[in-house]
Amino acid sequence: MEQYLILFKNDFDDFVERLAKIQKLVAPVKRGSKSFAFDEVTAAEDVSLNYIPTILPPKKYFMPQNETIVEYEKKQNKWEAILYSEAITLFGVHTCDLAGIQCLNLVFSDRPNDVHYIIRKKRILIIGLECNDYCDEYATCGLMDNHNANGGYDLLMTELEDRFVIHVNTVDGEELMGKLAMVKPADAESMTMLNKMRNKKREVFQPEIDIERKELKPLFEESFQAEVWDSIHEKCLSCGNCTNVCPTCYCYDVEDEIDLDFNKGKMVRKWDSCQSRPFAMISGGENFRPERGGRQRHRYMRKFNYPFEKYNRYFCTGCGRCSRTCMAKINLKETIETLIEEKK
Amino acid sequence: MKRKTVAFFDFTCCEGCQLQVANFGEELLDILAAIDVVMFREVMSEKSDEYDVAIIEGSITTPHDVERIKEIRETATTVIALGSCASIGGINGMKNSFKLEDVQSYVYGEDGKNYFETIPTMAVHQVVDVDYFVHGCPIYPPEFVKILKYALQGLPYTVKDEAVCVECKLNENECMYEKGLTCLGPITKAGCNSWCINYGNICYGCRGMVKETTKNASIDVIKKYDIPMDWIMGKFDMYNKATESEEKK
Amino acid sequence: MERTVLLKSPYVASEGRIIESRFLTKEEKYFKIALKGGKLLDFVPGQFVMVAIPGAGEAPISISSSPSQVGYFEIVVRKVGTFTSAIHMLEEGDMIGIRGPFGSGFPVRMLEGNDMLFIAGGLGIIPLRSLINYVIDNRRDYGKVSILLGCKSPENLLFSDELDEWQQRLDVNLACTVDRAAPDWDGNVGLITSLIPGVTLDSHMTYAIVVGPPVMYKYVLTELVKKEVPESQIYVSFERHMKCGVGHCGHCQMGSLYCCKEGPVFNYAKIKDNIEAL
Amino acid sequence: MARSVNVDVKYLTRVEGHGNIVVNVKDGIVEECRLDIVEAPRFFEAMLRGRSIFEAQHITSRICGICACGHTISSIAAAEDAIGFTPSEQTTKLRKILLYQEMLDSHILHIYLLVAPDLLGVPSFVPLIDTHGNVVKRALRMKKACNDVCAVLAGRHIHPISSIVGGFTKIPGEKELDAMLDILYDMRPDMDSTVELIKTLAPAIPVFERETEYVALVTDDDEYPTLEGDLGSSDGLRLDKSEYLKITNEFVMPHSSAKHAKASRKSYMTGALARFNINSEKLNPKAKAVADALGMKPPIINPYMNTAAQLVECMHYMEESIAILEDLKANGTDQSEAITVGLNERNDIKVNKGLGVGAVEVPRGLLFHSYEVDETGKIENANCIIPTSQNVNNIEHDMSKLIHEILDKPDEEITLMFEMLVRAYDPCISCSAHFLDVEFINR
Ligand SMILES: Cc1cc2nc3c(=O)[nH]c(=O)nc-3n(C[C@H](O)[C@H](O)[C@H](O)COP(=O)(O)OP(=O)(O)OC[C@H]3O[C@@H](n4cnc5c(N)ncnc54)[C@H](O)[C@@H]3O)c2cc1C
Ligand code: SF4
Ligand code: SF4
Ligand code: SF4
Repeated sequence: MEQYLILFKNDFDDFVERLAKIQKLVAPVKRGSKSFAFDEVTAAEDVSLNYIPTILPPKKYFMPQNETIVEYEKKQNKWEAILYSEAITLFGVHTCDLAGIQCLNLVFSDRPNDVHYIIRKKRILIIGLECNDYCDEYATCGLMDNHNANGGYDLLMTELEDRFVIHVNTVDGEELMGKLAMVKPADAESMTMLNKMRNKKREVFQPEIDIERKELKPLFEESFQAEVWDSIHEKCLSCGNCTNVCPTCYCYDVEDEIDLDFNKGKMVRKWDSCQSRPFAMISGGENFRPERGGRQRHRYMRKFNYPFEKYNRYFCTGCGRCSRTCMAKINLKETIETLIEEKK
Repeated sequence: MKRKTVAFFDFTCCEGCQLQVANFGEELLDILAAIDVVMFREVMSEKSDEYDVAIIEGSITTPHDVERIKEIRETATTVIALGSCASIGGINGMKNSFKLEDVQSYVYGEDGKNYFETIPTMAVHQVVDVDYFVHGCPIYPPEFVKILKYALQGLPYTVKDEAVCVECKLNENECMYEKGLTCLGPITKAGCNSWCINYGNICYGCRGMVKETTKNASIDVIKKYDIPMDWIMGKFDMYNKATESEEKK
Repeated sequence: MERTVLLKSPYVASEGRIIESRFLTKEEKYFKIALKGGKLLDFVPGQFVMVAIPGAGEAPISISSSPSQVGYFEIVVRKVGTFTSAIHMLEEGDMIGIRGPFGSGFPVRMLEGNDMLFIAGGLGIIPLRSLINYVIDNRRDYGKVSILLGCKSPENLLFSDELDEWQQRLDVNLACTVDRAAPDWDGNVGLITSLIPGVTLDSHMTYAIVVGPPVMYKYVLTELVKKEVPESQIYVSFERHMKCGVGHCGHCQMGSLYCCKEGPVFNYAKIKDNIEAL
Repeated sequence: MARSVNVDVKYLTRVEGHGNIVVNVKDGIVEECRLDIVEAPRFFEAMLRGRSIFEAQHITSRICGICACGHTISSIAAAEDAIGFTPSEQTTKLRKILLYQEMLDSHILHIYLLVAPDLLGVPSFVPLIDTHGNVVKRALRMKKACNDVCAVLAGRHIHPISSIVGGFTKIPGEKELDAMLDILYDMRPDMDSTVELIKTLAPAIPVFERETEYVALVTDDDEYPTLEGDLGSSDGLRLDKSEYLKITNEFVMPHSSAKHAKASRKSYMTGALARFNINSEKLNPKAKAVADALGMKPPIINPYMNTAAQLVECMHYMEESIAILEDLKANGTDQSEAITVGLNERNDIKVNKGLGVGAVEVPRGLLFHSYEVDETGKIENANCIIPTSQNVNNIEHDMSKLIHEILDKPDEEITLMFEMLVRAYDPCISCSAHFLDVEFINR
């Protein structure tokens, strides 16, 4: 049965403290002068409720940057697939990042499914945090329809004046709220406030680019030869920041790490970037994406074209991280706008 | 596996990279169990003219260095360039931006050049073949151990051709460009785990540049800042002057 | 952090033992491998395995033997880097990890009853050999069999004994060419494309299977189209950078296709419009 | 007895950098007695010209891996003096910790890995792994501890990352302070064992005396001076640091890529023994206790005792680091002081034209850096004078006296005595291969 709860802001400190006692609690915290990151917290004062997308998306908890997947013993010729995981409550996930996690779920459930990912995911409880307004000018969540949550959470909190309304989406979420023993069912007043806020959101969030969402796929499909890739080629530094910060980029490398005794060792999965030069290089020396422009095109295709073919879903959540992080100022919005221009 | 005999040699450098090795703490004993160190002048008096693996620290800056490195190459089956000075010329390469007589007389007076021979700074591979490169000023200990393991197994190892930014992002540092500062992370080879940025400083490019030349794009980015152009160029040259011509190839 | 052993992970390797090994050329080494406990590697020609060596990593390697050989399978590896150097140091009795088989193989059933034209350039013969031997082992199920082989120079020719055997069979046509001639070479000199015009074929009945280095495809495919072989009757097999073998790591992507999963064998008609494929 | 001796030690081992000892005695007459510095010259001062003053620290740290923090701090002191910047109190405290840890680290390395093998009669610490496993492990552990403190504070000991002109790019918070304190508390028992060990080895320290001048920083307060102070000597000299050239009086000797120095006499000594001789009453009480236990009273004129003075200092720097850290912990650190300057793109630091000098005590003695910058912060002239280059001259005078006292000993023993003498100074030869422009002195 659908269930809404309320938490008054006065109780928020207590709420966070209790959450932290149950299991490891992870929430957005301030990092540097203008940036944020998901990190372990124990008290409400550590948490930044008002934050723009974190440097890395929460994917780092689902597929860690460095993840041991196999341990071996050479002399015994023993290979074991290993998972190191822990129970985590992930607090304060924006709606775009909820969508990002949903994309990863699709990929790693694709056969043969990646049990490492799937089991780890099961141990993470997700508490979403609804965005009432834009983070900044880089976001395109309106266009991608991710300013509202479309599932993907156990609990979703919406901040309203003096309180939070909490939507309980799963039994796990319900259980957690039970354990806290401090939230009450939402009253009619709270629900009215929630609806009012959602109505207002409808005005605030509009497609940031003048294109219909369903037109994005054909736009990119036909853009292989577009000139915009050439101008991006000139600007791009190939640093790989855009892919590492993207909530839906999941490419990885697997490295072998043997101990100094040359017997025990492990295979470690590490994030990799299609923007790095050797990414698509093969043994004869051929590089299938030697040009930075081509590599950027590939990145865009993997957001707006290929996954749509495969999963009927765009893999851009509109979080704006790629544009925010790019020191060469390659901007997703501008790229799409230029493509629209070019097509005319 | 038979333990390989290993000798350390230093050329023109600060000896910090050898010291990084000496600084491993008790882990040094694990390393010493895997190899047989026959020469390590900084901490040992033993000497040997026979060794399988020669670990070379420092750049080649005198005619005598050239002779010595050639002899070492002939004896060793494996040569490892340790640290920026050896692997890319490093800090010593800044000298190459000046006329040799000028630096000699500036430091040692007009007669300087008569006492102290010097030639343009070279990385080790610019004189003899090098099998493994351990970049960094100083070397990043985990990377050294990693490469050593490949060397001891007799397997080739290529430093991944990607930028320090990659590691910097994975460590979730706030970007220097976000703070209004310039940083050489985007064009510098990764492998140090973005050491400097993790500690709040910028990347100085000590590991050499990634293969793909994006220096121009990078100058475009940096030009927006209010700093003299020759300082921008100086940034690139601090470590990479000696090997800059290779980058053009 | 809790440590869990995952039995069903796609990353667990089976134990393989090298039961025979030898250098075919200076750069290529051959290995015959048996899985522990006589386990069967259930594969079709064109598939590949991920081979693991502790300390050196993992690499995708084509299965070169025919599935009609039982009790073992064969691979041939060229030394190009870390993993490939490590495997070159291994010998009879050494153990390696094997994952797979992975990828789509050649549609052997569908090919039955048709004429076969095999075209292999360079290392392309390694995976193709699996299918050729399969076809020869089941010779009566197939029509005419022609094999065109090309490589850099005579020293690079792989499986020369086997080539001789094929050559001597009446029911197989074999033609060979090298890019650079040695003085004692009495065969063809020239690119592999130069052999195609000389082949007589019934284009409706013929399935062409092309495997070779990336540069080769464009030219060979043009020649085949000239010979009026229908695009849907041409199969190709590609090499791409691969790390997982199971369609997740992203390295082998060509357009929207994952070479390791949807490939490495592709029907030409289906991928000819994929800009990143050819 | 007229005898001939020919000592020719090529590439003296267990010292930093390349040096050769040449002693040539013919029929009882000393013809040659030299320490040659054969390290390739590196020309740092020349390379600094034209660069931003904000790069000076990063570059000059690379003069020497073993004294990287010392160079860093002296370079920063000179740069800040030149551009007219005054560091905060917190910054000064943090810099002291860095400096103390480097002294400690370097002394430990010297005592255990470089000198102890001589006292135990083995060629290096490697054979000691089997015979004195615990001692070697302790040495490595203590060294690592110092490194770890530097790593927490500044990212690493060799070429520290976060210590820059203007302050620190990262300020230790409570967690980091605790981490450093824990490491140092854990080090205390190891330090006590070290003192015990040296007490047993002390009788093996050669007895040889020669009077000379000792030079170190001096102050009027009661802190053992390292980071700030005037230049003082046992002959009564006292000068402001800006007058450092009057003390160093460098001159070029053709046999060495190091320049030589002399103050009031033919030569002087700087380093742990000099500091002890001049400032011993300012030592931490625990360090004084170590000196007492070794029976050390200033002035000590046996250069071999430099190693003992280093041990006394080890205790001092460890305890003083702990004291500063405890103080920072009690009062909390100000994170807002963290500053990243880069090339001063944001003009965070105001730059004035000027000439600045940094005079800092580092493991081997006084280290001078000096820069002249224009109003944009561009380095116009640079100069660095390294302790070893100040000591080389003194070493040679020691050698000349020593040779006469041991002429009747066998060649191997003479060689060993010389090697031990040079090693006692803990010469940092890679440092000493960079010297100033004579022109610049006289200007
Ligand atoms: C489906 C498939 C079948 C293959 N079959 C064979 C075979 O039968 N025999 C054979 O000798 N080789 C085969 N290869 C190529 C082989 O996988 C590579 O040579 C090997 O991975 C290189 O590993 P390395 O560690 O030696 O090289 P590295 O030291 O890692 O690098 C050397 C070069 O190889 C490239 N490379 C690295 N990893 C891969 C990878 N996973 N896939 C492709 N290129 C890579 C690098 O970009 C670089 O150019 C096949 C490749 C694929 C994709
Ligand atoms: S492509 Fe950019 S905006 Fe879209 S999800 Fe990735 S990082 Fe966010
Ligand atoms: S701080 Fe430097 S290394 Fe890090 S992302 Fe920014 S540019 Fe790259
Ligand atoms: S961050 Fe840059 S300067 Fe620092 S260690 Fe890494 S490559 Fe060198």
